[in-house]
Amino acid sequence: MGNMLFLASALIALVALGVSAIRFFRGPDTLDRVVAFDVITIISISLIAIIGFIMQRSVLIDVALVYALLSFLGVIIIAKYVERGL
Amino acid sequence: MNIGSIAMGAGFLLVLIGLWGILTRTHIIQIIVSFSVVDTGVHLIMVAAGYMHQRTAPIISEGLAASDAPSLVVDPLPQALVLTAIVIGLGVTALMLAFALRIHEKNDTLEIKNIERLRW
Amino acid sequence: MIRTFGIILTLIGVAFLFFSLFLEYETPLELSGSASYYAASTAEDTGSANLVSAIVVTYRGLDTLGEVTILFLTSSIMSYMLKTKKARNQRTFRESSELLRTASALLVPFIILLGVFIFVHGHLSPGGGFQGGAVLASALVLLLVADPLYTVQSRILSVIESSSGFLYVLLGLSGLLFGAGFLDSRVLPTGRVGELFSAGLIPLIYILIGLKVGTELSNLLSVFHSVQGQDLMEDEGGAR
Amino acid sequence: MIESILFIVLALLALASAVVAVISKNLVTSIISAGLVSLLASLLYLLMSAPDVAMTEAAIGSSLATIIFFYVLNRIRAKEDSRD
Repeated sequence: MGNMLFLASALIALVALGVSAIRFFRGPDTLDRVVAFDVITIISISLIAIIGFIMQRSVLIDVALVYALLSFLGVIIIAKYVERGL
Repeated sequence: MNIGSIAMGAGFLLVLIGLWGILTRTHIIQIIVSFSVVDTGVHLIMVAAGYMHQRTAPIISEGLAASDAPSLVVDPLPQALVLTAIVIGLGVTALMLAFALRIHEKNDTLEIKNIERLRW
Repeated sequence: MIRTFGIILTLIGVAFLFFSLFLEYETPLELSGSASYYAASTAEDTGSANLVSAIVVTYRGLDTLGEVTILFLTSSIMSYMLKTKKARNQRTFRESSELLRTASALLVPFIILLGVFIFVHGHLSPGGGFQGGAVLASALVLLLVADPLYTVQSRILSVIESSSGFLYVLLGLSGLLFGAGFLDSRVLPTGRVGELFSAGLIPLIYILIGLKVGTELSNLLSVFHSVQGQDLMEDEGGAR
Repeated sequence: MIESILFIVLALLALASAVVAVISKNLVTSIISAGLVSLLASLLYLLMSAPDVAMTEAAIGSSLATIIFFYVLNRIRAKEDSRD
Protein backbone atom coordinates (compact mmCIF):
# COMPACT_ATOMS: atom_id res chain seq x y z
CA MET A 1 0.00 0.00 0.00
CA GLY A 2 2.66 2.48 1.09
CA ASN A 3 4.75 1.50 -1.87
CA MET A 4 1.88 2.17 -4.25
CA LEU A 5 1.46 5.60 -2.70
CA PHE A 6 5.07 6.49 -3.41
CA LEU A 7 4.85 5.12 -6.93
CA ALA A 8 1.82 7.29 -7.57
CA SER A 9 3.56 10.38 -6.17
CA ALA A 10 6.57 9.68 -8.38
CA LEU A 11 4.28 9.57 -11.40
CA ILE A 12 2.59 12.82 -10.38
CA ALA A 13 5.99 14.50 -9.95
CA LEU A 14 7.00 13.20 -13.37
CA VAL A 15 3.90 14.68 -15.00
CA ALA A 16 4.48 18.00 -13.23
CA LEU A 17 8.07 17.95 -14.45
CA GLY A 18 6.91 17.42 -18.02
CA VAL A 19 4.37 20.25 -17.88
CA SER A 20 6.84 22.76 -16.49
CA ALA A 21 9.43 21.59 -19.02
CA ILE A 22 6.96 22.45 -21.80
CA ARG A 23 6.69 25.96 -20.36
CA PHE A 24 10.49 26.11 -20.18
CA PHE A 25 10.98 25.16 -23.82
CA ARG A 26 8.10 27.21 -25.23
CA GLY A 27 8.20 30.23 -22.92
CA PRO A 28 8.53 33.26 -25.14
CA ASP A 29 9.99 35.44 -22.41
CA THR A 30 13.06 35.06 -20.22
CA LEU A 31 10.93 35.39 -17.09
CA ASP A 32 8.74 32.46 -18.15
CA ARG A 33 11.84 30.33 -18.42
CA VAL A 34 13.15 31.48 -15.06
CA VAL A 35 9.90 30.62 -13.32
CA ALA A 36 9.80 27.24 -15.07
CA PHE A 37 13.39 26.61 -13.93
CA ASP A 38 12.43 27.38 -10.33
CA VAL A 39 9.41 25.07 -10.50
CA ILE A 40 11.55 22.25 -11.92
CA THR A 41 14.02 22.70 -9.05
CA ILE A 42 11.26 22.48 -6.47
CA ILE A 43 9.76 19.40 -8.12
CA SER A 44 13.18 17.75 -8.11
CA ILE A 45 13.48 18.31 -4.35
CA SER A 46 10.39 16.17 -3.81
CA LEU A 47 11.59 13.74 -6.47
CA ILE A 48 14.85 13.24 -4.52
CA ALA A 49 12.90 12.39 -1.39
CA ILE A 50 10.77 9.90 -3.34
CA ILE A 51 13.87 8.31 -4.90
CA GLY A 52 15.39 8.02 -1.43
CA PHE A 53 12.32 6.12 -0.29
CA ILE A 54 12.13 3.86 -3.34
CA MET A 55 15.82 2.96 -3.02
CA GLN A 56 15.44 2.49 0.76
CA ARG A 57 18.41 4.76 1.55
CA SER A 58 17.84 7.61 3.98
CA VAL A 59 21.27 9.14 3.23
CA LEU A 60 19.96 10.53 -0.05
CA ILE A 61 17.83 13.06 1.85
CA ASP A 62 20.98 15.14 2.52
CA VAL A 63 21.12 15.98 -1.19
CA ALA A 64 17.58 17.37 -1.01
CA LEU A 65 18.71 19.65 1.83
CA VAL A 66 21.43 21.18 -0.33
CA TYR A 67 18.98 21.65 -3.19
CA ALA A 68 16.41 23.27 -0.94
CA LEU A 69 18.81 25.79 0.59
CA LEU A 70 20.68 26.70 -2.59
CA SER A 71 18.25 26.47 -5.47
CA PHE A 72 16.70 29.90 -4.93
CA LEU A 73 20.08 31.64 -5.27
CA GLY A 74 20.34 31.23 -9.02
CA VAL A 75 16.80 32.51 -9.49
CA ILE A 76 17.50 35.58 -7.34
CA ILE A 77 20.62 36.32 -9.39
CA ILE A 78 18.68 36.06 -12.66
CA ALA A 79 15.93 38.30 -11.30
CA LYS A 80 18.49 40.87 -10.19
CA TYR A 81 20.10 40.71 -13.62
CA VAL A 82 16.79 41.33 -15.35
CA GLU A 83 15.96 44.33 -13.16
CA ARG A 84 19.52 45.70 -13.50
CA GLY A 85 20.32 45.48 -9.81
CA LEU A 86 23.30 43.14 -9.84
CA MET B 1 18.75 -2.00 -21.78
CA ASN B 2 19.44 -0.88 -18.24
CA ILE B 3 20.08 2.46 -16.61
CA GLY B 4 23.84 2.32 -17.12
CA SER B 5 23.76 2.05 -20.90
CA ILE B 6 21.03 4.70 -21.21
CA ALA B 7 23.16 7.06 -19.13
CA MET B 8 26.20 6.33 -21.24
CA GLY B 9 24.27 6.98 -24.45
CA ALA B 10 22.90 10.22 -23.05
CA GLY B 11 26.41 11.28 -22.04
CA PHE B 12 27.75 10.56 -25.55
CA LEU B 13 24.91 12.58 -27.07
CA LEU B 14 25.56 15.47 -24.68
CA VAL B 15 29.23 15.49 -25.69
CA LEU B 16 28.24 15.52 -29.37
CA ILE B 17 25.73 18.36 -28.90
CA GLY B 18 28.27 20.41 -26.99
CA LEU B 19 30.99 19.73 -29.57
CA TRP B 20 28.67 20.83 -32.33
CA GLY B 21 27.98 24.02 -30.40
CA ILE B 22 31.68 24.71 -29.85
CA LEU B 23 32.37 24.28 -33.55
CA THR B 24 29.46 26.25 -34.97
CA ARG B 25 28.67 29.09 -32.53
CA THR B 26 30.26 32.47 -33.08
CA HIS B 27 29.63 34.17 -29.74
CA ILE B 28 32.28 33.47 -27.10
CA ILE B 29 29.80 33.14 -24.20
CA GLN B 30 27.86 30.54 -26.19
CA ILE B 31 31.06 28.62 -26.85
CA ILE B 32 31.71 28.55 -23.10
CA VAL B 33 28.15 27.35 -22.46
CA SER B 34 28.69 24.56 -24.99
CA PHE B 35 31.91 23.67 -23.21
CA SER B 36 30.04 23.27 -19.94
CA VAL B 37 27.54 20.99 -21.69
CA VAL B 38 30.47 18.81 -22.88
CA ASP B 39 31.74 18.83 -19.28
CA THR B 40 28.43 17.52 -17.97
CA GLY B 41 28.34 14.84 -20.65
CA VAL B 42 31.81 13.57 -19.79
CA HIS B 43 30.91 13.41 -16.10
CA LEU B 44 27.77 11.45 -16.97
CA ILE B 45 29.81 8.94 -18.99
CA MET B 46 32.29 8.49 -16.15
CA VAL B 47 29.60 7.90 -13.53
CA ALA B 48 27.78 5.51 -15.87
CA ALA B 49 30.99 3.49 -16.25
CA GLY B 50 30.89 2.77 -12.52
CA TYR B 51 27.21 1.94 -12.33
CA MET B 52 26.11 -1.60 -11.71
CA HIS B 53 22.61 -2.95 -11.89
CA GLN B 54 20.63 -3.21 -8.66
CA ARG B 55 23.36 -1.98 -6.41
CA THR B 56 23.26 0.85 -3.94
CA ALA B 57 25.19 3.96 -2.96
CA PRO B 58 28.67 3.34 -1.44
CA ILE B 59 27.83 4.66 2.01
CA ILE B 60 27.70 2.35 4.99
CA SER B 61 24.63 3.23 7.07
CA GLU B 62 21.67 1.48 8.64
CA GLY B 63 20.65 -0.04 5.31
CA LEU B 64 24.06 -1.49 4.42
CA ALA B 65 26.46 -3.43 6.63
CA ALA B 66 30.21 -3.18 6.09
CA SER B 67 30.58 -6.92 5.58
CA ASP B 68 28.37 -7.20 2.50
CA ALA B 69 29.58 -3.98 0.93
CA PRO B 70 31.56 -5.68 -1.90
CA SER B 71 28.47 -7.39 -3.26
CA LEU B 72 26.05 -4.49 -2.83
CA VAL B 73 27.73 -1.18 -3.70
CA VAL B 74 28.47 0.46 -7.05
CA ASP B 75 32.03 1.28 -8.06
CA PRO B 76 33.13 4.22 -5.84
CA LEU B 77 36.28 5.05 -7.82
CA PRO B 78 34.70 6.91 -10.80
CA GLN B 79 32.56 8.86 -8.37
CA ALA B 80 35.64 10.08 -6.51
CA LEU B 81 37.24 11.12 -9.81
CA VAL B 82 34.13 12.96 -11.03
CA LEU B 83 33.91 14.78 -7.69
CA THR B 84 37.21 16.52 -8.31
CA ALA B 85 36.51 16.91 -12.03
CA ILE B 86 33.37 18.97 -11.37
CA VAL B 87 35.25 21.40 -9.11
CA ILE B 88 38.04 21.74 -11.67
CA GLY B 89 35.38 22.28 -14.34
CA LEU B 90 34.09 25.29 -12.43
CA GLY B 91 37.64 26.66 -12.21
CA VAL B 92 38.16 26.22 -15.96
CA THR B 93 34.82 27.87 -16.76
CA ALA B 94 35.63 30.82 -14.51
CA LEU B 95 39.04 31.22 -16.13
CA MET B 96 37.52 31.16 -19.61
CA LEU B 97 34.99 33.79 -18.57
CA ALA B 98 37.78 35.97 -17.21
CA PHE B 99 39.51 35.72 -20.60
CA ALA B 100 36.20 36.60 -22.27
CA LEU B 101 35.97 39.74 -20.14
CA ARG B 102 39.51 40.65 -21.15
CA ILE B 103 38.65 40.16 -24.84
CA HIS B 104 35.57 42.29 -24.45
CA GLU B 105 37.62 45.00 -22.75
CA LYS B 106 40.03 45.11 -25.66
CA ASN B 107 37.71 44.69 -28.65
CA ASP B 108 34.31 45.86 -27.36
CA THR B 109 32.67 42.78 -28.82
CA LEU B 110 32.45 39.06 -28.16
CA GLU B 111 31.30 38.10 -31.64
CA ILE B 112 34.11 36.10 -33.23
CA LYS B 113 33.25 37.40 -36.71
CA ASN B 114 34.13 40.93 -35.62
CA ILE B 115 37.47 40.06 -34.02
CA GLU B 116 40.20 39.87 -36.60
CA ARG B 117 42.60 37.69 -34.63
CA LEU B 118 40.05 35.06 -33.63
CA ARG B 119 38.51 34.44 -37.03
CA TRP B 120 38.90 31.07 -38.63
CA MET C 1 31.98 25.78 -47.27
CA ILE C 2 35.08 23.78 -46.53
CA ARG C 3 34.63 24.76 -42.88
CA THR C 4 31.10 23.32 -42.72
CA PHE C 5 32.38 20.17 -44.38
CA GLY C 6 35.16 19.87 -41.81
CA ILE C 7 32.75 20.36 -38.91
CA ILE C 8 30.35 17.70 -40.22
CA LEU C 9 33.23 15.31 -40.84
CA THR C 10 34.59 15.82 -37.30
CA LEU C 11 31.17 15.29 -35.74
CA ILE C 12 30.52 12.14 -37.76
CA GLY C 13 33.94 10.79 -36.82
CA VAL C 14 33.40 11.41 -33.11
CA ALA C 15 29.88 9.98 -33.32
CA PHE C 16 31.20 6.85 -35.01
CA LEU C 17 33.86 6.48 -32.30
CA PHE C 18 31.28 6.88 -29.55
CA PHE C 19 28.85 4.51 -31.23
CA SER C 20 31.41 1.74 -31.51
CA LEU C 21 32.35 2.28 -27.85
CA PHE C 22 28.68 2.21 -26.91
CA LEU C 23 28.00 -1.04 -28.75
CA GLU C 24 30.85 -2.83 -27.05
CA TYR C 25 29.95 -1.56 -23.59
CA GLU C 26 28.14 -3.83 -21.20
CA THR C 27 27.56 -3.07 -17.55
CA PRO C 28 29.93 -5.12 -15.39
CA LEU C 29 28.53 -7.59 -12.91
CA GLU C 30 31.51 -7.68 -10.54
CA LEU C 31 33.61 -4.89 -9.09
CA SER C 32 37.00 -4.55 -10.71
CA GLY C 33 40.22 -5.26 -8.82
CA SER C 34 40.99 -2.04 -6.99
CA ALA C 35 37.32 -1.17 -6.52
CA SER C 36 36.58 -4.47 -4.81
CA TYR C 37 39.56 -3.86 -2.51
CA TYR C 38 38.18 -0.44 -1.62
CA ALA C 39 34.69 -1.83 -1.06
CA ALA C 40 35.91 -4.72 1.07
CA SER C 41 38.47 -3.09 3.31
CA THR C 42 37.73 0.62 3.55
CA ALA C 43 35.68 0.14 6.71
CA GLU C 44 38.45 -1.56 8.67
CA ASP C 45 41.32 0.33 7.01
CA THR C 46 40.08 3.84 7.61
CA GLY C 47 36.85 3.56 9.60
CA SER C 48 35.04 5.81 7.15
CA ALA C 49 31.41 5.03 6.36
CA ASN C 50 31.47 6.91 3.07
CA LEU C 51 33.71 5.01 0.67
CA VAL C 52 33.99 7.97 -1.73
CA SER C 53 35.34 10.18 1.07
CA ALA C 54 37.88 7.54 2.00
CA ILE C 55 39.08 7.34 -1.60
CA VAL C 56 39.22 11.12 -2.05
CA VAL C 57 41.04 11.81 1.21
CA THR C 58 43.16 8.75 1.91
CA TYR C 59 43.68 6.41 -1.03
CA ARG C 60 43.88 9.18 -3.63
CA GLY C 61 44.89 11.94 -1.24
CA LEU C 62 47.70 13.25 -3.40
CA ASP C 63 45.25 13.93 -6.27
CA THR C 64 43.10 15.96 -3.94
CA LEU C 65 46.09 18.00 -2.81
CA GLY C 66 46.88 18.73 -6.45
CA GLU C 67 43.26 19.57 -7.16
CA VAL C 68 43.11 22.09 -4.32
CA THR C 69 46.34 23.60 -5.63
CA ILE C 70 44.81 23.99 -9.10
CA LEU C 71 41.82 25.76 -7.61
CA PHE C 72 44.15 28.08 -5.69
CA LEU C 73 46.07 28.85 -8.89
CA THR C 74 42.82 29.57 -10.75
CA SER C 75 41.61 31.95 -8.11
CA SER C 76 44.91 33.84 -7.93
CA ILE C 77 45.26 34.07 -11.72
CA MET C 78 41.74 35.49 -11.86
CA SER C 79 42.46 38.09 -9.22
CA TYR C 80 45.49 39.12 -11.25
CA MET C 81 43.73 39.17 -14.61
CA LEU C 82 40.66 41.06 -13.47
CA LYS C 83 42.46 43.71 -11.45
CA THR C 84 40.39 46.89 -11.52
CA LYS C 85 41.63 50.45 -11.69
CA LYS C 86 41.69 52.39 -8.45
CA ALA C 87 38.27 51.99 -6.89
CA ARG C 88 36.01 54.91 -7.75
CA ASN C 89 32.88 53.33 -6.53
CA GLN C 90 30.18 55.02 -8.54
CA ARG C 91 28.14 51.98 -9.38
CA THR C 92 24.53 52.45 -10.33
CA PHE C 93 22.22 49.67 -9.29
CA ARG C 94 18.78 49.30 -7.94
CA GLU C 95 18.52 48.97 -4.17
CA SER C 96 17.66 45.46 -2.97
CA SER C 97 14.17 45.01 -1.68
CA GLU C 98 13.35 44.82 2.01
CA LEU C 99 12.32 41.19 1.56
CA LEU C 100 15.67 40.12 0.13
CA ARG C 101 17.71 41.96 2.76
CA THR C 102 15.73 40.51 5.68
CA ALA C 103 15.72 37.02 4.18
CA SER C 104 19.47 37.06 3.57
CA ALA C 105 20.19 38.23 7.14
CA LEU C 106 18.03 35.36 8.33
CA LEU C 107 19.32 32.69 5.95
CA VAL C 108 23.09 33.28 5.83
CA PRO C 109 23.79 31.74 9.28
CA PHE C 110 21.78 28.66 8.36
CA ILE C 111 23.54 28.24 5.02
CA ILE C 112 26.92 28.50 6.75
CA LEU C 113 25.72 25.96 9.31
CA LEU C 114 24.69 23.60 6.50
CA GLY C 115 28.10 23.97 4.87
CA VAL C 116 29.90 23.19 8.11
CA PHE C 117 27.58 20.22 8.71
CA ILE C 118 28.32 18.87 5.24
CA PHE C 119 32.09 18.89 5.61
CA VAL C 120 32.19 17.77 9.24
CA HIS C 121 29.97 14.78 8.38
CA GLY C 122 31.91 14.03 5.20
CA HIS C 123 32.89 10.56 6.41
CA LEU C 124 29.36 9.59 7.47
CA SER C 125 26.94 10.94 4.89
CA PRO C 126 27.15 12.15 1.29
CA GLY C 127 29.12 15.33 1.00
CA GLY C 128 32.51 16.53 2.07
CA GLY C 129 34.94 19.34 1.67
CA PHE C 130 34.12 20.34 -1.89
CA GLN C 131 30.36 20.43 -1.42
CA GLY C 132 30.63 22.18 1.94
CA GLY C 133 33.01 24.74 0.46
CA ALA C 134 30.59 25.43 -2.40
CA VAL C 135 27.78 25.95 0.11
CA LEU C 136 29.94 28.40 2.10
CA ALA C 137 30.66 30.33 -1.10
CA SER C 138 26.92 30.48 -1.82
CA ALA C 139 26.40 32.16 1.55
CA LEU C 140 28.81 34.88 0.40
CA VAL C 141 26.85 35.24 -2.86
CA LEU C 142 23.67 35.82 -0.86
CA LEU C 143 25.41 38.54 1.17
CA LEU C 144 26.68 40.22 -2.00
CA VAL C 145 23.27 40.06 -3.68
CA ALA C 146 21.50 41.59 -0.71
CA ASP C 147 24.00 44.44 -0.42
CA PRO C 148 26.15 45.01 -3.53
CA LEU C 149 28.38 47.45 -1.60
CA TYR C 150 29.34 44.76 0.92
CA THR C 151 33.12 44.54 0.95
CA VAL C 152 34.74 41.17 1.38
CA GLN C 153 37.60 41.09 3.85
CA SER C 154 40.08 39.54 1.44
CA ARG C 155 42.77 39.67 4.13
CA ILE C 156 40.81 37.29 6.38
CA LEU C 157 39.99 35.04 3.42
CA SER C 158 43.64 34.73 2.42
CA VAL C 159 44.72 34.03 6.00
CA ILE C 160 42.14 31.22 6.35
CA GLU C 161 43.02 29.90 2.89
CA SER C 162 46.78 29.75 3.36
CA SER C 163 46.71 28.46 6.94
CA SER C 164 44.33 25.63 6.07
CA GLY C 165 46.49 24.68 3.10
CA PHE C 166 49.57 24.71 5.32
CA LEU C 167 47.85 22.57 7.96
CA TYR C 168 46.68 20.15 5.26
CA VAL C 169 50.25 19.53 4.11
CA LEU C 170 51.37 19.31 7.75
CA LEU C 171 48.77 16.62 8.49
CA GLY C 172 49.95 14.76 5.40
CA LEU C 173 53.54 14.89 6.68
CA SER C 174 52.40 13.63 10.09
CA GLY C 175 51.05 10.59 8.25
CA LEU C 176 54.58 10.09 6.93
CA LEU C 177 55.94 10.14 10.50
CA PHE C 178 53.29 8.23 12.47
CA GLY C 179 51.31 6.37 9.84
CA ALA C 180 52.08 4.38 6.74
CA GLY C 181 52.79 7.17 4.26
CA PHE C 182 52.04 10.66 3.04
CA LEU C 183 48.42 11.64 3.79
CA ASP C 184 47.74 8.35 5.53
CA SER C 185 44.76 8.87 7.83
CA ARG C 186 45.59 6.29 10.49
CA VAL C 187 47.48 8.72 12.70
CA LEU C 188 44.48 9.01 14.99
CA PRO C 189 42.52 5.88 16.04
CA THR C 190 40.00 4.78 13.43
CA GLY C 191 37.20 4.16 15.94
CA ARG C 192 33.86 2.53 15.17
CA VAL C 193 32.34 2.96 11.73
CA GLY C 194 29.46 5.41 11.78
CA GLU C 195 30.46 7.55 14.76
CA LEU C 196 31.33 11.23 14.48
CA PHE C 197 34.76 10.85 16.12
CA SER C 198 36.10 8.08 13.93
CA ALA C 199 37.95 7.54 10.66
CA GLY C 200 41.28 8.92 11.86
CA LEU C 201 42.35 12.07 10.08
CA ILE C 202 39.56 12.09 7.46
CA PRO C 203 37.23 14.56 9.26
CA LEU C 204 40.11 16.90 10.08
CA ILE C 205 41.42 16.89 6.51
CA TYR C 206 37.91 17.36 5.13
CA ILE C 207 37.37 20.37 7.42
CA LEU C 208 40.59 21.91 6.08
CA ILE C 209 39.64 21.13 2.46
CA GLY C 210 36.21 22.64 3.06
CA LEU C 211 37.67 25.85 4.46
CA LYS C 212 40.19 26.05 1.64
CA VAL C 213 37.75 25.36 -1.18
CA GLY C 214 35.17 27.68 0.41
CA THR C 215 37.59 30.60 0.66
CA GLU C 216 38.93 29.98 -2.85
CA LEU C 217 35.47 29.92 -4.42
CA SER C 218 34.51 32.97 -2.34
CA ASN C 219 37.54 34.79 -3.66
CA LEU C 220 36.66 33.80 -7.23
CA LEU C 221 33.08 35.05 -6.84
CA SER C 222 34.08 38.28 -5.14
CA VAL C 223 36.51 38.99 -7.99
CA PHE C 224 33.63 38.67 -10.46
CA HIS C 225 31.51 40.87 -8.21
CA SER C 226 34.13 43.58 -7.76
CA VAL C 227 34.55 43.84 -11.54
CA GLN C 228 30.96 45.09 -11.96
CA GLY C 229 30.85 48.69 -13.11
CA GLN C 230 34.61 49.16 -12.90
CA ASP C 231 37.25 49.52 -15.57
CA LEU C 232 39.85 46.81 -15.84
CA MET C 233 43.52 47.66 -15.40
CA GLU C 234 45.32 48.05 -18.71
CA ASP C 235 47.67 45.22 -19.47
CA GLU C 236 51.24 46.42 -19.67
CA GLY C 237 51.74 45.34 -23.26
CA GLY C 238 54.35 42.68 -23.80
CA ALA C 239 51.86 39.91 -24.51
CA ARG C 240 51.43 40.11 -28.24
CA MET D 1 10.59 -0.23 -13.23
CA ILE D 2 9.60 3.26 -12.09
CA GLU D 3 13.29 4.09 -11.86
CA SER D 4 13.84 3.27 -15.53
CA ILE D 5 10.88 5.40 -16.64
CA LEU D 6 12.10 8.27 -14.46
CA PHE D 7 15.60 7.89 -15.80
CA ILE D 8 14.57 7.91 -19.46
CA VAL D 9 12.33 10.95 -19.04
CA LEU D 10 15.03 12.88 -17.18
CA ALA D 11 17.69 11.97 -19.76
CA LEU D 12 15.44 13.09 -22.63
CA LEU D 13 14.73 16.38 -20.87
CA ALA D 14 18.46 16.90 -20.29
CA LEU D 15 19.21 16.29 -23.98
CA ALA D 16 16.44 18.65 -25.08
CA SER D 17 17.64 21.45 -22.82
CA ALA D 18 21.21 20.86 -24.03
CA VAL D 19 19.99 21.43 -27.59
CA VAL D 20 18.22 24.60 -26.46
CA ALA D 21 21.38 25.75 -24.66
CA VAL D 22 23.42 25.32 -27.82
CA ILE D 23 21.08 26.67 -30.51
CA SER D 24 19.40 29.55 -28.69
CA LYS D 25 20.39 33.02 -29.88
CA ASN D 26 19.42 34.55 -26.55
CA LEU D 27 22.32 34.34 -24.10
CA VAL D 28 20.13 34.31 -20.99
CA THR D 29 18.10 31.40 -22.32
CA SER D 30 21.16 29.40 -23.22
CA ILE D 31 22.75 29.94 -19.78
CA ILE D 32 19.57 28.95 -17.93
CA SER D 33 19.30 25.87 -20.16
CA ALA D 34 22.88 24.89 -19.33
CA GLY D 35 21.93 25.21 -15.65
CA LEU D 36 18.95 22.95 -16.29
CA VAL D 37 21.22 20.37 -17.94
CA SER D 38 23.32 20.33 -14.76
CA LEU D 39 20.22 20.07 -12.56
CA LEU D 40 18.79 17.12 -14.48
CA ALA D 41 22.22 15.48 -14.67
CA SER D 42 22.44 15.64 -10.89
CA LEU D 43 19.11 13.81 -10.64
CA LEU D 44 20.54 11.20 -13.02
CA TYR D 45 23.58 10.82 -10.75
CA LEU D 46 21.24 10.29 -7.81
CA LEU D 47 19.39 7.56 -9.70
CA MET D 48 22.75 5.96 -10.51
CA SER D 49 23.49 5.77 -6.73
CA ALA D 50 26.08 8.53 -6.67
CA PRO D 51 24.79 10.98 -4.01
CA ASP D 52 28.19 12.65 -3.55
CA VAL D 53 28.41 13.56 -7.21
CA ALA D 54 24.76 14.66 -7.26
CA MET D 55 25.38 17.03 -4.36
CA THR D 56 28.49 18.50 -5.99
CA GLU D 57 26.75 18.98 -9.31
CA ALA D 58 23.75 20.65 -7.64
CA ALA D 59 25.88 23.03 -5.59
CA ILE D 60 28.54 23.84 -8.18
CA GLY D 61 27.35 23.07 -11.69
CA SER D 62 23.81 24.26 -11.31
CA SER D 63 24.19 27.11 -8.83
CA LEU D 64 27.65 28.66 -8.78
CA ALA D 65 28.37 28.33 -12.52
CA THR D 66 25.10 30.06 -13.41
CA ILE D 67 25.89 32.85 -10.95
CA ILE D 68 29.33 33.44 -12.49
CA PHE D 69 27.85 33.51 -16.01
CA PHE D 70 25.33 36.13 -14.97
CA TYR D 71 27.95 38.32 -13.32
CA VAL D 72 29.88 38.30 -16.61
CA LEU D 73 26.75 39.03 -18.68
CA ASN D 74 25.86 41.91 -16.40
CA ARG D 75 29.25 43.53 -16.80
CA ILE D 76 29.19 43.13 -20.58
CA ARG D 77 25.71 44.66 -20.77
CA ALA D 78 26.74 47.61 -18.57
CA LYS D 79 29.76 48.17 -20.79
CA GLU D 80 27.68 48.17 -23.94
CA ASP D 81 25.10 50.50 -22.38
CA SER D 82 27.73 53.04 -21.42
CA ARG D 83 29.29 52.98 -24.87
CA ASP D 84 26.12 53.97 -26.69
